[in-house]
Amino acid sequence: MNLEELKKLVRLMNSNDLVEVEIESADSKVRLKKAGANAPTYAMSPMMAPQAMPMPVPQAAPPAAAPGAPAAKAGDPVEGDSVTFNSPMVGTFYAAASPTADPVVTAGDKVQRKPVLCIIEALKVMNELTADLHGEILEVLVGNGEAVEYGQPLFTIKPKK
Amino acid sequence: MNLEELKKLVRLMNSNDLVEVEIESADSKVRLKKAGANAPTYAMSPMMAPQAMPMPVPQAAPPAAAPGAPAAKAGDPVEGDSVTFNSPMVGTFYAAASPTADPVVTAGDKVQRKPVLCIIEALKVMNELTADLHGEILEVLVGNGEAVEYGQPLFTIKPKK
Amino acid sequence: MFTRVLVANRGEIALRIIRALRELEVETVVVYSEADEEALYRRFADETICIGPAPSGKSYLDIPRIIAAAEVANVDAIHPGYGFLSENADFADICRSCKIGFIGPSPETIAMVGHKARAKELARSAEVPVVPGSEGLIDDEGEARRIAAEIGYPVIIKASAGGGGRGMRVAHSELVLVREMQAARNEAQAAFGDGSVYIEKFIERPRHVEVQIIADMHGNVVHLGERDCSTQRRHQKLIEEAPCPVMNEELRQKMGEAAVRLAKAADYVNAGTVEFLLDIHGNFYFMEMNSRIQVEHPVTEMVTGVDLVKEQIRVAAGEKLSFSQDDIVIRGHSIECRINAEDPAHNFRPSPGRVGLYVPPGGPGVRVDSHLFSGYTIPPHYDSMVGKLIVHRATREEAIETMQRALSEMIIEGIKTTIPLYHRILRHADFQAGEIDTGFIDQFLAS
Amino acid sequence: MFTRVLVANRGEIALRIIRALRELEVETVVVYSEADEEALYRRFADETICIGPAPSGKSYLDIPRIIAAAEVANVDAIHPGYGFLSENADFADICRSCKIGFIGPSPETIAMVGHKARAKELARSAEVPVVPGSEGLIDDEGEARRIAAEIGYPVIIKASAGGGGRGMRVAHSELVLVREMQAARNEAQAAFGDGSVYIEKFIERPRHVEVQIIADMHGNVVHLGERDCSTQRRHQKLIEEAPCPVMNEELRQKMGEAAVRLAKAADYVNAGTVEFLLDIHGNFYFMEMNSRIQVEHPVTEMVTGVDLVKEQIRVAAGEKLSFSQDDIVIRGHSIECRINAEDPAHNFRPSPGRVGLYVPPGGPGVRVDSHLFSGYTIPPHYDSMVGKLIVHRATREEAIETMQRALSEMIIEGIKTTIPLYHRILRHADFQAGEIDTGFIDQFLAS
Repeated sequence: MNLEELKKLVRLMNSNDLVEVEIESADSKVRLKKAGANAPTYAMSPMMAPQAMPMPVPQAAPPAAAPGAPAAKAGDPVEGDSVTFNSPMVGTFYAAASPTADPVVTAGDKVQRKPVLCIIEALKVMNELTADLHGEILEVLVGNGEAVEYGQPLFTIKPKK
Repeated sequence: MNLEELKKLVRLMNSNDLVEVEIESADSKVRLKKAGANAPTYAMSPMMAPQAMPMPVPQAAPPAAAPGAPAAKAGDPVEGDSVTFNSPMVGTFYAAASPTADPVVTAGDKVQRKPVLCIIEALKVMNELTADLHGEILEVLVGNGEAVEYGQPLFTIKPKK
Repeated sequence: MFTRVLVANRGEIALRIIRALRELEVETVVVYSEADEEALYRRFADETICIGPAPSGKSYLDIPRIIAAAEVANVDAIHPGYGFLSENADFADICRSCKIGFIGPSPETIAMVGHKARAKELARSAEVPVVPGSEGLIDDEGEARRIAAEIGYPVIIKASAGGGGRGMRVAHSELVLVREMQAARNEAQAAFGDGSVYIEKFIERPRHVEVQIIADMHGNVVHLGERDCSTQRRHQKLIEEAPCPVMNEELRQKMGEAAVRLAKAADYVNAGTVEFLLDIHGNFYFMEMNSRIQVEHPVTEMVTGVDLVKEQIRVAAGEKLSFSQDDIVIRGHSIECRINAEDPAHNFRPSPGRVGLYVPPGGPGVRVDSHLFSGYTIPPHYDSMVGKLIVHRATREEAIETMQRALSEMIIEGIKTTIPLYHRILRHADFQAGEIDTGFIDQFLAS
Repeated sequence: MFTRVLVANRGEIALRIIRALRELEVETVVVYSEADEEALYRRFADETICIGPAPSGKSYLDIPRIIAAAEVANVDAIHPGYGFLSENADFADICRSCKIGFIGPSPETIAMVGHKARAKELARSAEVPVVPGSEGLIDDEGEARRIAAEIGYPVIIKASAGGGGRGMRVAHSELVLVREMQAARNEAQAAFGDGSVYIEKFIERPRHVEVQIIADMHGNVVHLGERDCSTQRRHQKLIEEAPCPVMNEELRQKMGEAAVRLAKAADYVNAGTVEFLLDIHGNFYFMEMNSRIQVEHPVTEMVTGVDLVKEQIRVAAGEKLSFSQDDIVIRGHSIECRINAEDPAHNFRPSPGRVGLYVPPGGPGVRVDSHLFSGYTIPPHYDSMVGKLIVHRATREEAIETMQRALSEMIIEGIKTTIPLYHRILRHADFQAGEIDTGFIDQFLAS
């Protein structure tokens, strides 16, 4: 790799806020590291680690802190092509319309456009949450009756292509 | 990779705030790391910058901070194959034996084994400093009558092979 | 005492409240927006709840979200801090109807003291001196002329709904009175959707001197001396100190008692501040009352030895004040500099972003209230104040020396701050002599 | 006043002295070893001079190097801090012969109070109570038996040159007296190259209570109350507080006056500390006098409002004390925890190395004296104390609450510290009740 290619690489780092790059091929290997590359890690206290974990792309700030992360609608991409469906409000999560009823959805369900997924109780009001997509429910991430905070992942969903 | 290419690489690092560069190819491997690379750059206060400048040899701490750096004798390697001769004590630097006399050595002088290079006055005592090598004086780094601190580079010398 | 309290604020005041609650051994819940995910003080709370995205309208100012958080967290009281919902009577009222304690005065008191004209009437009724002027609003120009002539020029025209200097105009003669009044009306209409104005005597070279009071639910009201906040830029306080450099014990008594009278007239409970203008002759005039803990409360804490935040939590829980008026003695001199992420060299434009190395000053006489830490990224969505540097020393002179020393060792790499400005102000002869009025900084910056 | 002073020390005390000099507007020169190149406080000095490599024998303890630095920097005084050369009479003498001011007592005073036996004789002559025991050294076993019988068992055998607990043995009966004396002799010989010992009455469950004094060159000597340093591990102080929890005004007067008598007898000038043992009956006995500023001086500063370091610089420059005995009033309660880079879980082994994130606590009642910063590497060559956390509150109870709060928000990533130990100590019923003696911690750790 010559100096010109290196410079291009550095520009790429600068413009994309990358702090470390490593390229290895059959016959060559290049590794670049920015000043303070290790620094931001301490900005993440233990409790932030979860949100900071599953990001395939390196970035300086925890992803959830990125302004305007779409919460109520299809949420943040995670591994593969599935998405998380995040809570749009603080409240209490109910999987079913009533204590006696069955859960609205369970893992494995195929859901159609605008399905009701769950109920969040806030300020004594029951709010039905609908998803703006259709696909397969991979996982229900919250237990019935649990308190949830804003932006907390509730379901992982594999959208239908 | 020759010295010129190395220097270019170092300039690239400086201008882009890089602290670590590693280039490996089939037949060669180059790895450059800045002083305190693992310390966040902000750990370096302005006055430490000089020592923290590009060193082709990887080391964690600024060179002067390396334990037991050989000060009185041949000093730290710098670019190419020359060395710095550092002050073994705090005191006042005199290039000549007396105010009227000529400097003991000047740039360009070839010096033989154990030459006297200068006088450091400390505690009213004149200390003749001799170098444990012979070669060519490339530069005199301190002015006559200046105060010098421990480990401060006084001369750069190109040792005779 | 409360067992669990929710902190409905952010930044340094959220940290300040968490500290008080921890020392009182009360469980702490703090809410935060997505922009404050990184906030270190979340580590010090027993529980943290994300309530919304970065914009405060959808987080710290959103009453339903905060009430919902209080309910899921099952707290028995909310501390609103300053700003945001701290002086929102509706919020205090909703807390009450939800059976959640509000650490502050009653909704009725908040509403009353929050309304300029009503607050002024209240002051008159409590025989607290007010700036001579129109009793209530003015729309008729003839009336304006009559009153202006009566109280004498210069006069100032103020918007009823005003604040931050908007809708304020000074008239130095009858010639310009009507035009300035018109201008004030238009500004007020544009800024607050309310064009109503009133007229007051314009006090020249006044000091901003405010009195800290605190009241419990058992009828006890105590004043804790004054703060001089004359060092302000465009009505935004930069430096506050206690005591006021020109104060004497007799005047302190008079102002303190006036503040207590007003608090009693307003059925005031919890911590509050009565702001006065002090003219060069030692006359003081009521400006307004703030029904919250204030940014500059630390200087009062330093010279009185009273922890105001702990005390306001105790009285909100129904306890009696832990001290009486006689226990309050002013000792030494305290100065606070507000550290803002602004660039004084470029018209104080905000300078958010990532902080590199952060080193707060320390040593004797120094207190730092800040949520900063090395590697923290200051979000662009909120107030630019990122910390407060407070000193407390035996004399004002020594306090200034310590403040200069502390400012010079405070390191905040990566952003611009107001620290360089404070170096210049503290060196200024007028500041060192304590000869400052509310116009000092604006003239200082103009020069 | 001095125009330029050299700080001949490192770490937190170097920073503390620099802070005092800056506030006094005295130019500051600080020396450093290659291991302290990274020290942030170098930024706050007007000039910094590298004097040698890491080992203190070739830097901070090397008199010629420090004098040479003082001469090239052209300073008019040297502040030695504590440790290193601070109690070295030869160094003080060389400073004098080089016409460089030494911020501390005269070489003669340092030598006299530094010699245990001579200091004890001095105390007797000044009618300062001393622990009953042998007047001077003992080598004859018979004499040892006679004295032990006279003062009554248990007795303690101490090395004349001793310190840090080495060369100290307790004998509970005549049976073991000779053996213990022999053991003490051997330890002392090995540790200090001087096997001479003396015998004292062994005080059971004593408190370590020391009195701070300061004297000017004009014959004025003032005591600033006491510090209780009973919380020590193997004679190393961990926690200090002022006032002493069991002190009363009458006893404070008696101890203070005794300390002043001793200082006058020693022609003492500058700041000093007289250490006493206080037994459970309120009897106090002179232990030793320290002729330097002490690590724990801040707790005295907090409760008296006096800046001891500034004051000792002023008196060294020939100024009169800025206060008299009547001006000294003890207000509130102050506690200091020494933050050491040691692992309490592994027998306090040193834990130097690179600090990641460092966040000192702040807010009301909290003072931090530390040279730490995020990204700093603690060199392995020196003392393990990396900072002091000090609190000052209205009562001891509140001070303990604030200290617990402050400890819980102090973040020092990357190394082990004594913070977890302090959490445990402050929760301990005996500590909270103030019922501690010099054996408290060792028993506490054993249990």
